[in-house]
Amino acid sequence: MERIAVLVASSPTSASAERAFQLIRDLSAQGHAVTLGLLEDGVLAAAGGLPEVPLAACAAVKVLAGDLALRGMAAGSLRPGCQPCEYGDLVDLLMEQSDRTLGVF
Amino acid sequence: MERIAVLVASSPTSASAERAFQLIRDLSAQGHAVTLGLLEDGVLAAAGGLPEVPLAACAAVKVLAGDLALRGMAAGSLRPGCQPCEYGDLVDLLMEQSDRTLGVF
Amino acid sequence: MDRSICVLISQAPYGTVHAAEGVRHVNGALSQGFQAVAVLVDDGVWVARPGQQPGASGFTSLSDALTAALKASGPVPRVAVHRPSLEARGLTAADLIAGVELVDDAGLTQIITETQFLLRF
Amino acid sequence: MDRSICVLISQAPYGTVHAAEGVRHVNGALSQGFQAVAVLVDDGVWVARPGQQPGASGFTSLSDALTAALKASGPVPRVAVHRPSLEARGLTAADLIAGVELVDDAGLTQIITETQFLLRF
Amino acid sequence: MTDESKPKTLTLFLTATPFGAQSATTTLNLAEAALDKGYKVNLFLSADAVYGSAAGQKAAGLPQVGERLPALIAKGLRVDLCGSCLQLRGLRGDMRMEGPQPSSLKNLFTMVAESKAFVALGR
Amino acid sequence: MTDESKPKTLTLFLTATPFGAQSATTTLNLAEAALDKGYKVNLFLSADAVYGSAAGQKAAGLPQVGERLPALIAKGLRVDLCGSCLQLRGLRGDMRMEGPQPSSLKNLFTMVAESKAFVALGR
Repeated sequence: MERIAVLVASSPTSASAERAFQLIRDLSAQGHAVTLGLLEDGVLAAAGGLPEVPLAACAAVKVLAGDLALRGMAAGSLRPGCQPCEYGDLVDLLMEQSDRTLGVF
Repeated sequence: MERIAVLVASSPTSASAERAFQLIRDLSAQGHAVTLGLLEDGVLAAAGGLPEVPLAACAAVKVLAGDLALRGMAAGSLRPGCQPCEYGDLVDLLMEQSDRTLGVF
Repeated sequence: MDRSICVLISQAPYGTVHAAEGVRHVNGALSQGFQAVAVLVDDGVWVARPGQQPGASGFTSLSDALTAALKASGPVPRVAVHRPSLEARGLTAADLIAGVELVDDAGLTQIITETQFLLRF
Repeated sequence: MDRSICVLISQAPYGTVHAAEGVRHVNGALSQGFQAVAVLVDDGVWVARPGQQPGASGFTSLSDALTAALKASGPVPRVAVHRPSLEARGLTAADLIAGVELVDDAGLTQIITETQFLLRF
Repeated sequence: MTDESKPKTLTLFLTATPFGAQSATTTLNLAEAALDKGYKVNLFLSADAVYGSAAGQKAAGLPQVGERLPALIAKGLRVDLCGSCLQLRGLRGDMRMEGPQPSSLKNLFTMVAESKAFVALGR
Repeated sequence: MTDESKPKTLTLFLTATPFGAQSATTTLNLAEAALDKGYKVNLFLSADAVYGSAAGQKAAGLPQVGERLPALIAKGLRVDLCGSCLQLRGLRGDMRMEGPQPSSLKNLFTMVAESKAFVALGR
């Protein structure tokens, strides 16, 4: 079983984000530990938007703080289970904390 | 009541095409005569794809023949009610046969 | 008939430049004597979320740009937000900048058929 | 472990260049000694529809390009089509070029976790 | 085409790059069909579409875009380029083909006001 | 960052234009963060992303892209440009900034093979 990072930059209403969320559910069901990184329009999934982030399938959900603020969302308004992060945290995720990176969706 | 041309170039699975199809239904319900022109990835709606073309809400559906052939679909495989057309037919639609043009979605 | 245009903004701000281009063209149309209606639909509704903070990113705040347009001393746009799109994203009118109006599907088609031209982003 | 890459093609051909770029990079990966799997998912399944006829448009037929890749004398790719995406578009295996395989959700994740890298288009 | 003495105007507004999407090609095909029918046709290239005015394009495996513009301009196509979009992208005059001219929102909306149909393409 | 002597490699693959989407900016931000942490970082600009190498960009109201590249290259960023993508678009050497080099699929897949993580950005 692997530690897998999945990056999503598309709006949660896009086919691309929906595909990524489905992949996360399937990877999680197979026993992988998936960390979701949300950036760009993808951060909308962490504070609203449909479909919602597949929280139950994620070991962690990291949300780029600058991209949240840019879109008028305070880090305090994140769904429970989502953590704000910086670019350096995403780099650590890809380079040190994951066996595999998928994306950007 | 107006004659309205709506052009759709996006895949029928896109938010853009769904929005255009909803607009067509609403405009038709208000008594407008809507002609739908499908081009680029939009032609996929005329031979398959979800959601389907809102045929009942359209006075006519014109589908760019070259864009159908490019995607491996014969003009003969069009859904009943859809007609193949050329660029010149779309120009006639916008310039002579419509009071208003909406698009390209 | 006065010249008029509906600028339809259907994409989320910042992820692509289209929403910013929409706001820019609303202002451009106004400055050229058009009546302008900005319609925010689908992911475009996020443009009217207040408090967008570009920080040092280099982006221009689109909520600030829309607010400035609405408060201008010269001609101002109408800004209509599509209520079904808003609700589908778990948002309400309270989540939007001041000065915008909500429209349903019928209101959307009414704006589109009352203006002369449509500019879609 | 042999070097391997999964090229995920998720957009319809021709409307954007991404599907064509996907096919080009499958061939590029093969020529550089990678095992390559092309996965067609969502609107990407339309890439495997046979008989694409560019005529005088200037486009390259992607069904022909995929078929040529599958019949090459050197290394050939695997081409997997996501069955749920196919069925959602009213298509079946009979609507696809020869030589492709169908995969379900589990098959898709298996390919992704069996290859070293993912290149998404 | 019309019983008025002045031809009707079609204005096309493109925001997409020449080779990233089919919409640039669609735009030129619509423009050509309209010119062939005797209409006045304006093309306004905005945002990333201004790259379509770069000199020296050599399409291979994809439809020609910039290479088609001179013939369309010879047929009467007016091509305007969003001026601020050019500056942003560094597309100086010596990097562009002859014909398309840097323009403005003022020109765009003047064209729109005179048009029978105004169509925006690109994604 | 690692107990091996050689730094791990991050390869970023971008297909979007510099100003049409946020992904170009995201790419540079990820590259900068990774360089600051001591990783080797490759950036391969493909398809419309090669426009990011145009000289003379002047960002206004949007984040800088080309204007940031020299400082990142000075920090160690390797920037490769898809060669056939440049030809298609007419982006000759004298229209581009110094630093990024025309490259090939061979170079791309060599970079990929040596990478700890390979990420594709753009839409």
